[in-house]
Amino acid sequence: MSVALSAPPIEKKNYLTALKDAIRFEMLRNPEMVCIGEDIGLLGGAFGVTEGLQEEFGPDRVIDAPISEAAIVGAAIGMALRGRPVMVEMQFIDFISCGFDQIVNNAATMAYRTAGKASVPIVIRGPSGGYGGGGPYHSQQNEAWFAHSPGLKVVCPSTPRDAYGLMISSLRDPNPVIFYEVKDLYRKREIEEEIPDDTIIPLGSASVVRPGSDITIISYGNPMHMCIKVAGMLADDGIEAELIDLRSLVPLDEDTIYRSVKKTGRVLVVNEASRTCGFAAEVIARVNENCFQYLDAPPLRVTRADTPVPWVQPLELAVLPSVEKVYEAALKVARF
Amino acid sequence: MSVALSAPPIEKKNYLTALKDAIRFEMLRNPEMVCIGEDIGLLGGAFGVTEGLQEEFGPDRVIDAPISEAAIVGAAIGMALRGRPVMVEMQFIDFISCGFDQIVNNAATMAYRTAGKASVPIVIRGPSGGYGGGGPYHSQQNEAWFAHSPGLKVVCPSTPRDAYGLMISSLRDPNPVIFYEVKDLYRKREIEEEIPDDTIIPLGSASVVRPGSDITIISYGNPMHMCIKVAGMLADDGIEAELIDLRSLVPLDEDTIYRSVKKTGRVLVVNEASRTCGFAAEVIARVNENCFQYLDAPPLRVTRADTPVPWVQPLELAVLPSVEKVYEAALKVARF
Amino acid sequence: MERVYSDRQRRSGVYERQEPFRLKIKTVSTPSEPTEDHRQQEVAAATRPRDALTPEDHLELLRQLYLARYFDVRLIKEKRRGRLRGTLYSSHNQEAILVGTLFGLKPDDWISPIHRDMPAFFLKDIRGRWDNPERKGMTIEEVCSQVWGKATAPGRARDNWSHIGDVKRGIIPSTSMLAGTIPVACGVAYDFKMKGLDNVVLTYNGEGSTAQGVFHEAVNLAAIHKLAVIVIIENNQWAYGTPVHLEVPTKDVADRAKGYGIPGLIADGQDVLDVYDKTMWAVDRARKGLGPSLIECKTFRAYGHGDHDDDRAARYRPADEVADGRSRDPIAVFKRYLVESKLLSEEDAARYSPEGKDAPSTTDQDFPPEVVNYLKRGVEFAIKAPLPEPDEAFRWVFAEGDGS
Amino acid sequence: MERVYSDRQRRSGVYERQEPFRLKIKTVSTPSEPTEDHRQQEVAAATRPRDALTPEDHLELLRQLYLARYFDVRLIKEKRRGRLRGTLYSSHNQEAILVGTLFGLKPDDWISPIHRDMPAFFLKDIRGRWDNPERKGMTIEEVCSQVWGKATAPGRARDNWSHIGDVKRGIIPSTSMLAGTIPVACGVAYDFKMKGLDNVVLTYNGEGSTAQGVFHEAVNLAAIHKLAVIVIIENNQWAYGTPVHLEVPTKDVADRAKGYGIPGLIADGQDVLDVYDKTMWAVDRARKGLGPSLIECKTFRAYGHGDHDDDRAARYRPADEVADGRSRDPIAVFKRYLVESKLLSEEDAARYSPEGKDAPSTTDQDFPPEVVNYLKRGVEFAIKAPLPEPDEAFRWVFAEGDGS
Ligand SMILES: Cc1ncc(C[n+]2csc(CCOP(=O)(O)OP(=O)(O)O)c2C)c(N)n1
Ligand SMILES: Cc1ncc(C[n+]2csc(CCOP(=O)(O)OP(=O)(O)O)c2C)c(N)n1
Ligand SMILES: [Mg+2]
Ligand SMILES: [Mg+2]
Repeated sequence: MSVALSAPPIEKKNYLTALKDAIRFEMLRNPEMVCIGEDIGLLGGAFGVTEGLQEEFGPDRVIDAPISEAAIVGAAIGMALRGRPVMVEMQFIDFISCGFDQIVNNAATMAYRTAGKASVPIVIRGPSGGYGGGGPYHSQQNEAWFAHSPGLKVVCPSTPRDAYGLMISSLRDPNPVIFYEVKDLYRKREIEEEIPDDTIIPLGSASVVRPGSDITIISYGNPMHMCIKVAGMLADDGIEAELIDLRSLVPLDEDTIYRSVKKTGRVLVVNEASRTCGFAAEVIARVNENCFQYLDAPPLRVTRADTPVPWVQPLELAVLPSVEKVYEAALKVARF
Repeated sequence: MSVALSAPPIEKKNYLTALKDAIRFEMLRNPEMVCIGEDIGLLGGAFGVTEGLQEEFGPDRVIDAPISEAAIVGAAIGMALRGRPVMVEMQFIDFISCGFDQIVNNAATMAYRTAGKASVPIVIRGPSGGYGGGGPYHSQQNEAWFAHSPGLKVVCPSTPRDAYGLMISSLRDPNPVIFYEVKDLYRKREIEEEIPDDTIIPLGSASVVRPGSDITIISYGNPMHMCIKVAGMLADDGIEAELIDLRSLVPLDEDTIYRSVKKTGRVLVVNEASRTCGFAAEVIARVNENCFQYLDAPPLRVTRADTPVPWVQPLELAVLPSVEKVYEAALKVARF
Repeated sequence: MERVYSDRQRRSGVYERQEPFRLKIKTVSTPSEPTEDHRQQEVAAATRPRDALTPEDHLELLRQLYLARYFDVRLIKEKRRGRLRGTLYSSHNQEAILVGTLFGLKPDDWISPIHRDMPAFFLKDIRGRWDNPERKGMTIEEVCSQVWGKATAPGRARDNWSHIGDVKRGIIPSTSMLAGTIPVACGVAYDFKMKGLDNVVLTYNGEGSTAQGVFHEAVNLAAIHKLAVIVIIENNQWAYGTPVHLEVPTKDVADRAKGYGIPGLIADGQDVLDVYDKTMWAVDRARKGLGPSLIECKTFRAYGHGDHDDDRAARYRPADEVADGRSRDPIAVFKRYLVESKLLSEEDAARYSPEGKDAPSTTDQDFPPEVVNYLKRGVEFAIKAPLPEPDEAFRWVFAEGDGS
Repeated sequence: MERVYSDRQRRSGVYERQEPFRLKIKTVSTPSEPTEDHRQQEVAAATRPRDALTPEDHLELLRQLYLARYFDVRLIKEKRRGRLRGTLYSSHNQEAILVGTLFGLKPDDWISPIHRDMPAFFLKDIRGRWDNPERKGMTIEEVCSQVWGKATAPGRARDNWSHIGDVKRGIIPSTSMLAGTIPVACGVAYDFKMKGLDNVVLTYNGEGSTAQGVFHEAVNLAAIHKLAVIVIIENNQWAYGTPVHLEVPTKDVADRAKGYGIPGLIADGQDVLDVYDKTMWAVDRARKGLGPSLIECKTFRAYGHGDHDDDRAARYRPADEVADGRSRDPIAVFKRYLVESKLLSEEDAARYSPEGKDAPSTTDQDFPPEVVNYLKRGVEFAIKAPLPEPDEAFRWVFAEGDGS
């Protein structure tokens, strides 16, 4: 009873609310900040990430843009050149392809072309990933395009707290950040958590989700949660997996990766993007360059197959990573 | 003297002429084929690859398109749906970013979306690569974006003969092919060679340019020629390098790679694209998955740094692969 | 400045500067009450295309309106009962655009519908031959299979809703990316031109999609080469949660045409015959090789953007605007016309009346039996049809066979 | 249909449907001989902006034309002597567009020039203060450093030719991708609007670049939000090897404006005062918050697309077209005007005469000493300046400092 009388506990937030609150926190903190995107104002965003922002900050700072991804990114660059941080929403990250040139050739290279005299503090964020029956154009996880484009930072959180803390850091970063939100996690109850308003997670810091000595499992985004389940299954087999959530791909927290691999000698990389030239390949290449002598087994990867993401469930699940596929691959690495 | 009276030898062709002749050969062979691009007709192309084609085949089959990369690719898809093979020229491959969505989301997925009932036989080709002082927008080697996009084939020849034979195969392929031409090699005299008109090189076949037993050096495009020089330097050091020219990245000739690596136990991958998520990482990941037990040294890569390609020579050469960088890395792998 | 040509230019015909087409038709703001300009256009087109329609044609038009509406309400009900996966983008209140634009096409003409146009897939080439297996449109079984996500769908359910097509029957398979099929239509029309065919391609897009860069690139290309592409714009006043004036700076979307020197017509999207007239005027012009036209069909989105948006749409759109926008049901408008022109008796007109009714409150009795049975066949087929096998997911990333 | 608003809409001003701007200015085909419409426009703008220019202003305009021309011929010579790396895109015969559009701007207005506009970088805010270190334009030393590829260039020679900028002095750093800076200009102008500033942004593009999708997206966005963006189109009749009528379907590029309901003006690109009048009319309108305008400046490309193209251009462009296109040298046109209006004596007019001469055949004697010396200073500085250090290549991939 007396407990009930003490300060009320901070209520738990889901992944979507965490993002919304982080954006709102920055909009309040920095009156220069602007949000622009399709249907983000009057509607509040297709998924509601910007719900209420236009009513609170007005239509000038929360812009309902025409269906023009290239102009939206370009305009954000212009506002950024005038010193404004800009949050750009892609209704689905899949549509980023329509603003591609402005991102990889204009925003990404601004600092480089001007020898650091200009920079583009914009965050391009949007719902990404499969498992929802979205089909080829509402399920993409195309972060490798941007990880391969120098000058862009790339982020993908797997928990509400990380989503909040990384969004704060991204919105304060002077560089363009491509922010991948896992829409499948937007409203997942199981992962809701308390998030202090002052939570900040610097870009380039991975988190060790679970310590272990036998195998290092590296992942980010939605598959991270499969890896957690798999770690439990492996423990039952007497295999202690160390789980690393990269959280940001560019910059990459190499120390955390190498420290772990040098300890376990075994690596499995799991991500949702299609396989060829995906980020899993990059992690494996760097592990080879830095930890080769420590490897007791071939670093393997579990990824989406090299196909688009098909619509109907039996097909979609066939090409995407699953607990079974991750478990099987982990055993292969651990028992090699 | 009498020799002079015998049949005249086939004259040697440079890389650019080989491409021109292959395109012309297919235009003659297949009256349905069409070419479209900016300034490819009246001008004959910025580099002259289509020189004379419009005069020979007329403005309907060799189309001077407006500066609209997205519409150019989209129109090519439409013609392809009507059964026409289409050659699309990007004036510089760098500008492919402006037609990106039509390529990765429309052309690439057509066969998949229609369960094989439709396909898009188009070849999107253009001059790529650095070493010419082209700066950030006239020096790109961005093939990894497309290797990461399921449904596209990706090709990059390093010799006139390969350029000819791969162009023939690409123009006959029912799938969209992104064809990277090394503009730095267009007119290189040293590599001119005789090319029989019936030369065909299937996609997905790598070539072993030099057999060797001590280290496998895998490359494609312009750096291939550095690797050849380096192989000579290594031979002087008593190191026999096996050189593999991938020629096509998708599909990839894995057998040739693995057979060699299992023999040498040492791998160096060299390419011109920026490092992170470049194709070199993919090769290293696959080598790990398939030849781990055979590796005596960490597979390393020499790539462009993760920067745009700067303009002035001292800067440009600083970020691009060089004979020195390749030699140094090769020694590291060989002497590991 | 008078232009002179080099031999090289002269040899290649295209370099002769073509005198730009002079826009003869002015556009009008409210198609419901035709203005002076509006009639001018109809005069311009010697006789109105509708004048050539037989009484039976008129009844067929009505039948097709019933079919499109029935398809929509049936799917809305199925979805609300949780029987369908995926989002449903209702074409409710916009059916006259689909029926009116498709009615006069030849079997070998091409179309490219978007999410809002699901009925277009079976309405293509259905005129007078609903059950003819030879017709160049999708069967009701195929379309229902797509909606239910079965292996019998045209793309074996690899993408959802309207992302299907069929090159054999002249339907461009589209992606989600808005306006992305207009350049593809240009390529198809370019092939027609090279082959000397007089076929046309109709592309469908919402008003919001005209803000896309590729819309401009494609219409510009079509205008330059006078391609037989008819750009149908379904202006239903809303692009998801964004009103038209935040997508288009001019009062009429048809004004976009002026930037390309092509005809920009406005049709009353609630009046199937006005849509038919404007479309056939543009189609006829395109068949003659005179190039593309843009037709703005003014209409109103009855429900949310997709069924997931129904509740929110009720909040971001004022009730009176919605009531106003739905006040001229295309079935009612056409029935009134048929009765007034003595093509339908008051009694027959009253027999089937789904018009003005909200989807859930309509029953099978509101539709002619031939319409109900036609769809029932499709639905039953789809429900019985199998799901694709998981292994299929790995096939057809590349076309099979080497094509040479 | 009359529009009603939800509280939510009413609260946020932007949803009030803005009555679209009605185009008052008709466009004309040949600016060389002004037509009725053309004069109408000038009348429309109560008094002509040029009327406010002083005699000294006129001589300054001439001086700037000399400077732009001298810069061009000097570079052409340097390039032919093999002293420069990279491609040179000559602005020869198009100088009146740069001088005329920039002359009336305020220091804090922004611009975004393209490859054809190299002189714009030093002409910005040069009026009457060529040597003022405070001016909001690049110094001749900086621009020459860029041409020579030295560490003293604005971007330390990381990209070539016109791919430079300076946010402190209102010059958008541009990429190679044509029309790609127009949306950036929209963002800059949007910031002006939010801050209540009356500054404008001038974007420069060739006629061919208006075929790019992003051109449409950006102009559409500017028109919707009435942003102070002036879209200058330098119609020099050719886009590399492609004639204008294969890029633009209408007779005048200015017609593109009609698709957005914004003014589409045509200026005689050879007449610096006509360019000035049309620009200031549009700038004044934009400063008042009335939104963007498009100005087509009709001109002709004197040489090849780039210097590498000179020989081929001579083949793909008929000689008489070139002769015709170069027949009205902007320096000659303006001199004639100055003499006729007694602002310059016949004698002074004759003193420096580069007009009509081909770059190689001009000498320093064809230009006023202050012009020759101004550029000489820049060239000497650039030649002496150091190359950037190789290690720099790895810096600034990301902005340094965390910005928070
Ligand atoms: C390039 C692109 N951007 C965004 C979207 C997401 N989206 C799907 S439909 C839609 C609104 C379309 O409005 P409109 O064109 O008017 O067609 P309507 O739905 O009103 O029929 C949006 C923004 C998309 N499909 N493609
Ligand atoms: C998106 C894009 N596509 C192609 C090019 C290659 N390119 C550079 S300049 C040019 C011609 C431009 O013509 P125009 O816009 O008329 O300008 P001008 O050179 O005539 O001044 C082309 C095709 C480019 N820079 N960007
Ligand atoms: Mg709409
Ligand atoms: Mg031009």
